[in-house]
Amino acid sequence: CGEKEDGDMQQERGRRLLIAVIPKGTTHEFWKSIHAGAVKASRELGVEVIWKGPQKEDDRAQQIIVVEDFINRGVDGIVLAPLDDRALCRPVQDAVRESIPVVIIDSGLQGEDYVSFVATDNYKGGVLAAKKMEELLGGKGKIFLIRYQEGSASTTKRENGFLDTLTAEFPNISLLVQDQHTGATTESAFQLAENLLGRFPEVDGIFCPNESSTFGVLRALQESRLAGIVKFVGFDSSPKLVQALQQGHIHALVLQNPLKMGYLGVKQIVYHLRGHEIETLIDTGVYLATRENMDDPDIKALLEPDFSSYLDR
Amino acid sequence: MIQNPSLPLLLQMKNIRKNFGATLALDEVDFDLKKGEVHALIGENGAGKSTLVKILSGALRADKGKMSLENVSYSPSSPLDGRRRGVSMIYQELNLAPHLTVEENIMLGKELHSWGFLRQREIREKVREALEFVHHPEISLDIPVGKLSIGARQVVEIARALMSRASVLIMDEPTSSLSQEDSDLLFQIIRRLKEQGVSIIYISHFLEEVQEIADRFTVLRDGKTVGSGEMKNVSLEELIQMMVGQKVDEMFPRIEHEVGDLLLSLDKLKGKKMHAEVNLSLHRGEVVGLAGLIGAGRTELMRTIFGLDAVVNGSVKVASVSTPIGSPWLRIRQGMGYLSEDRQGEGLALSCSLADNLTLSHFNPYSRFGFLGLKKRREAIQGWIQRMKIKARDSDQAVLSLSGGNQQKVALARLLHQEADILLLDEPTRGIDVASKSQIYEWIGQLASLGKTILFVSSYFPELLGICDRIAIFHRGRLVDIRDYSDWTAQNMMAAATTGRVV
Amino acid sequence: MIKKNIPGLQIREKTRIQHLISWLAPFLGLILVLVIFSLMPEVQDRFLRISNFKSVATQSVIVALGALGMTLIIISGGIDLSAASNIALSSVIVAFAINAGIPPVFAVLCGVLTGGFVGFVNGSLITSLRLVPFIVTLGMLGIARGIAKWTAGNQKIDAPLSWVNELMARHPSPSWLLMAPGVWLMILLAVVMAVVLRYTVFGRHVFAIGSNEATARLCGIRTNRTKIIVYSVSGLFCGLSGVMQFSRLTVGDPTVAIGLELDIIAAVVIGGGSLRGGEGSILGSMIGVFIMAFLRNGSTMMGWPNYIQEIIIGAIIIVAVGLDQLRHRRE
Amino acid sequence: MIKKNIPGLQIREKTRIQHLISWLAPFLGLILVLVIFSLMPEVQDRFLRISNFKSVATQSVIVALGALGMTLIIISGGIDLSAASNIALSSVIVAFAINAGIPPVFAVLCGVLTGGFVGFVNGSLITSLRLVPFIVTLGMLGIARGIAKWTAGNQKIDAPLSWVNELMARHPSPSWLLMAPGVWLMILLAVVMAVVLRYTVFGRHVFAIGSNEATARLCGIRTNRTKIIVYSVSGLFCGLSGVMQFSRLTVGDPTVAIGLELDIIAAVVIGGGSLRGGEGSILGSMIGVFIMAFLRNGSTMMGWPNYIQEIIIGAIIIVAVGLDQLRHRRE
Ligand SMILES: Nc1ncnc2c1ncn2[C@@H]1O[C@H](COP(=O)(O)OP(=O)(O)OP(=O)(O)O)[C@@H](O)[C@H]1O
Ligand SMILES: Nc1ncnc2c1ncn2[C@@H]1O[C@H](COP(=O)(O)OP(=O)(O)OP(=O)(O)O)[C@@H](O)[C@H]1O
Ligand SMILES: [Mg+2]
Ligand SMILES: [Mg+2]
Repeated sequence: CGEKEDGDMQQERGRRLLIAVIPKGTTHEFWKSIHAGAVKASRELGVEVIWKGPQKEDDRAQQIIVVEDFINRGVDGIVLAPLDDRALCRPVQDAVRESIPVVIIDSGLQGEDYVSFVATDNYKGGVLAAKKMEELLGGKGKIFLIRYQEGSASTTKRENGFLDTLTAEFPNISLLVQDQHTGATTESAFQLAENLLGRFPEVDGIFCPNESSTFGVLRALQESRLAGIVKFVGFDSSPKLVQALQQGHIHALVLQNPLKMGYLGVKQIVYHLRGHEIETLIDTGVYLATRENMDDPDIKALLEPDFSSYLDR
Repeated sequence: MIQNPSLPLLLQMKNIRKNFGATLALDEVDFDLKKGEVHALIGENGAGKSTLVKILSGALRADKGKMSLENVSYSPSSPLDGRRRGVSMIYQELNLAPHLTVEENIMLGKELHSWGFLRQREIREKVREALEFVHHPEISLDIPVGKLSIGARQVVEIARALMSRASVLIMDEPTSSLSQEDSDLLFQIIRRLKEQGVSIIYISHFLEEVQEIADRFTVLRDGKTVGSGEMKNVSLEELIQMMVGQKVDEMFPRIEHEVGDLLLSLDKLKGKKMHAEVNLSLHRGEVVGLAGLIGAGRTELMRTIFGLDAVVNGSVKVASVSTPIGSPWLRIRQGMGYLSEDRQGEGLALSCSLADNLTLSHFNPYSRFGFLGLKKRREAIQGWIQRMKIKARDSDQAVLSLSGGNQQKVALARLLHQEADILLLDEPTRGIDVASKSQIYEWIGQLASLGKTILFVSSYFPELLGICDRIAIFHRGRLVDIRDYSDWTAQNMMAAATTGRVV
Repeated sequence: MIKKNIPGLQIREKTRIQHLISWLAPFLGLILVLVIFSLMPEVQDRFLRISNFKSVATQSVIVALGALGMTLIIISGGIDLSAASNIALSSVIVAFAINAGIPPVFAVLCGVLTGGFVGFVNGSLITSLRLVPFIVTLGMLGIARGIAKWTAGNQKIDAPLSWVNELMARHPSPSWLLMAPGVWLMILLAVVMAVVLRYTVFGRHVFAIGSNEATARLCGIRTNRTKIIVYSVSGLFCGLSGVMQFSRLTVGDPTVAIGLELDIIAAVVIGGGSLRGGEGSILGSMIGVFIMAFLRNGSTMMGWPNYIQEIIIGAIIIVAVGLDQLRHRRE
Repeated sequence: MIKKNIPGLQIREKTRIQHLISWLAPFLGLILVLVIFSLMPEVQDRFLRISNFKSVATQSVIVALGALGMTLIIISGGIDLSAASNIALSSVIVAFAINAGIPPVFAVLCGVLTGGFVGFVNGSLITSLRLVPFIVTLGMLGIARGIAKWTAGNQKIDAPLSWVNELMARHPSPSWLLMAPGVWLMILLAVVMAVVLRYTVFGRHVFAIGSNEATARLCGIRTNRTKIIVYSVSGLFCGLSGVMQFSRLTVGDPTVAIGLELDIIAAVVIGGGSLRGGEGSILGSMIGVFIMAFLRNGSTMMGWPNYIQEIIIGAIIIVAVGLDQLRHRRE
């Protein structure tokens, strides 16, 4: 079927396609980029996007409610970053039952009710970080693995990737701390790291699995005057993290490509709605940014994605 | 009165001792009660009467001492335990759940039920009977108790106590807010109960009442028993002597005072909750009494004057200045002061200290730029504590832990401390002992002679007749008549209050 | 005829319209919310559909069950900050039990009883140590959440699907049910609790304790026993709520319902419950639950950004309760 | 000598040891926590270091400032659920202002005043609509948080470093300060507030209102005005706390301090504040803040997994307050 027929259909209904994009939260830099990507796609494809996360960040139950509410609103398609690979299955089934197709981004979902999956390989991100850590430490040292929140799937994968690589390949690197969770806010990460550094000032390296924990730990390192001394590998980017990378306070950042993820997510669903064949699995890749390569145009685009033209701020 | 010295002993309390922290409230007190007698327990404020009977009812536990009931040892662990042994009590501080209705309060703890479900119809029937028994069938069963006047609450409380078939019934100042008529009704009930073999412990500061109703008495002073015996063998003076340790010269000392200019005038005043307009003018150096039955609307008038209730109609003029909106803040600045009849609910900040409560309306003497001179204040308070004979550990003691009468004294002292020109006193002598009462009457006279105006609400006619210059009678929210005190007698006051007509 | 005796209590007879108004009055806030969204052109047709009402009902079950117990506690003058943690713990226990091969019926029972047990411990600590409920349940908030995470090994527990997961299905399997079994259970329990509060001795005692605990004790009510029962019953409701949470999520998630205690308490307070005790009603609390649920539902449907939603919900809570207050003052 | 005048009041004099004990008594819970961790072989040397105390002090500033205001509110018989949102809002405003090129001094002022304004609105709504504080501040919790996210565009606001960020530096720049300026400010303000509560007319009025609002009104206290002041002052404290939060994070983060209101309220209640009003003290609240801070600090140092931490912290809160209760009962 062709574009033309599509246009007819739209005219028939008298409105543009309405796509709901449901992230896990709305306040991290990462989701902002996804949002920008989604808006970019919506402009190119001439559809309308509603951007709406669960009201409490990272709350599975609330995300289910959001999906249900959009089913009731009767949107044409849903792009979802599921907070849980299992819990979101039923709402997605419900959507499919009401003929609303779903594209999954960022984290996986069990079952086959979705039409496409666009994501980063989080486990690989963790592996990448572990390898970089080993390189930074020269093969041996004592490190912290600081975890994000209990039950957060994508960060747990990163943590696991990191941990598995470490234990399997680098026996000389020992973990001083590996089951401390920062909780959701920067301040709680900050305090946690401060208290840990108070106990183990001898630490050689730290890995954090997401942006808020990376920033909180960075602040603690700066306050304890250990920034730059302790090898620090973080995840995701934000202006402050980029600045720290430049100053040498952070030694490496594992990056994803959220802009692309958001863009492809919307594009996939629209293509599907318009009757195109689409790929069922797309990996948007993970990258490693260091002080050395941070000015490469590719990396720079990931570190400081320019989405001013898509979003108001 | 019929008396039988050979009545069997029902209850014995021996060497009862009770400490509240550092305060020794009861010190080796003995007390006994015969079957079918009315036993008066009397003593000054803070003597330990309430504490003693609370131990008996199970509300408090003694630190030391033995009790036996019907020759079986008795040590109730809770009020429920006490009630199971047949001891029931009317507490001095009204014990009602304000959100619950009259019916719910009366049946509280003794609800009739089948498998936990209330037998509504029977309950209502019983409650109605109970209210009729205390001659107040007009009290609605479904009104939350918090909305009733204090007098009506006391009636509810009495009705509740009478519901339980007790063998020992304790009444801690049951008539403190009741009118003469209601007190008389209560006495009839007491007599009937006595005939049925119920023993009654009766606490009151109205000694005439006590003499009329009691068979025997026990006097407490400073936590010790100082005397007991047959009521018919003692005179009023002897009783007072025992209680106070000294003689009280005159109950109602009249101090000469002159009536001056007009100070407060109410012009067709009607408040939000009042039922009729009131016209009244008060002059400097005048003591005006307000009499009436329960719910006659005296309290509502006072509240309206003081700005606690909104004015719907008419005006309040202080020194011929009329202010559109009255608020307590404004009234206090106009030199008015108000003593609430509901000392626990409204009159006192119970968890605050005695000193705070006493000075709350008038910090000026001790404050400079908003800072309090605590030392200066403490000294001043000590003066008040002595003058009012408030029995307290020190000025930082929480009012909560004072005896009922002493709390009342604190509330009253606040008004005196405030140095108001117009004193609105709602049942000021409620729960205050004889000696202090006569002291208070004297002060009122003195204040009047200094040119202050006093509006005095009371349900106790003798004190109104004793100290007022003019007395107004209220009936169902309406001011029936106001006359010089010499034109009133207890009889025609009662008639006017009950019928609304002056004879 | 009795009323005539009292001068002060002339009760005006209400006209029929006034009757209707006073009957509708508690629903004022809810009606306001419904009207607001029905007037929004973007969603009006969708918002007022039965299917939407069904999903709001399903979404409300968890908070509503919590609020039933919380109403009891708040009327008795207490508070339960551990409710949300208790829900999470119970949901984890159910998942754990099912995973361990226990038949679903017993797993559900385990979950409910876990909730009840937590409530019982709350009640016992409050009465025996004479601590304020705020502190005990604040402590329990951490303890229950910690145990939940511990049991679940810091992860969610995947459990095989069973009929338990049908309890909260938006499309129930015998389709004549129309709504999820959980919704029916919620309605049933709300009615039961309303009856208990109004027509039983226990209900009266709960009100009496909240209104004036000293009086209740002096009147021979076993306040401690009653309070322990109140907290235990409330715990059972949390347990059941946890079962529903598990049913909905199909996994046992120890991090679920964080901060939900505030929502639950808010629902009760919006519905007229007083944190000073002695006041509150089941109907009111349920209305409170639905006010909040419809607010969330409507704003999500509108696609408002979360911050706008937060602002609007905050404002409407104040307005709804404010209106209710005005009405009360008039009366 | 005055005591002797009162017959019948035999008062036992305290011995010197009893005096010492009763002076130390409020610190019991805190001492307990400190002793527990000092006995742990893994951390005892690190735990008792001055540098560790310094970082705990710095970590506590934010909660402590919030608790100063909250103490006032709780004594007056109210509650402020919007405190944490207010902190977040103020911190965002400071960052926003600095970013907009406003000199840091004025930016800080903006932040503090924003907090004060939110408090003022709370107070005005509570007094004018006669709504319960719980509802008004619950609404404000959402409103302030929403505005914070809005202002920040749902992101952290990066602001250039300035002296503001030195306020909470653990190694303050004139090194003779020893502790972060923020810590000194907190101590100073705590003393000021303690004096205000004890030695001023305003303080007495606040206690009276909390103990019995009707009495306060009857004694000519303008309760509404006083309450508005109470909420405004408390708002100013939240504003200052927000400034400190910004100083610590170096960014304005609208999602910071979520759920912190419970910590703040808990600190006040642990310190003897009563949610029924009329009771509470600054010293107590500060002790409450430090009990919680040392608990967190100690358990993190021990390397306990979070769930164990949560359980232990929960249990110790109950035990600490329980001990305090026992002491009171003995007296
Ligand atoms: N809860 C308490 N805590 C501390 N002291 C108390 C407490 N209750 C009573 N007291 C003290 O015990 C003493 C006796 O009080 P009690 O109430 O028995 O006096 P009373 O004889 O009933 O006086 P009144 O005639 O004023 O009612 C008083 O000094 C009082 O201050
Ligand atoms: N029997 C009753 N049933 C219901 N309400 C009553 C009853 N008696 C009084 N009230 C309430 O009390 C109000 C009048 O009480 P108010 O306190 O002004 O009277 P009072 O003369 O001070 O009598 P009291 O001696 O009871 O204090 C009435 O308007 C009514 O609301
Ligand atoms: Mg007494
Ligand atoms: Mg009266």
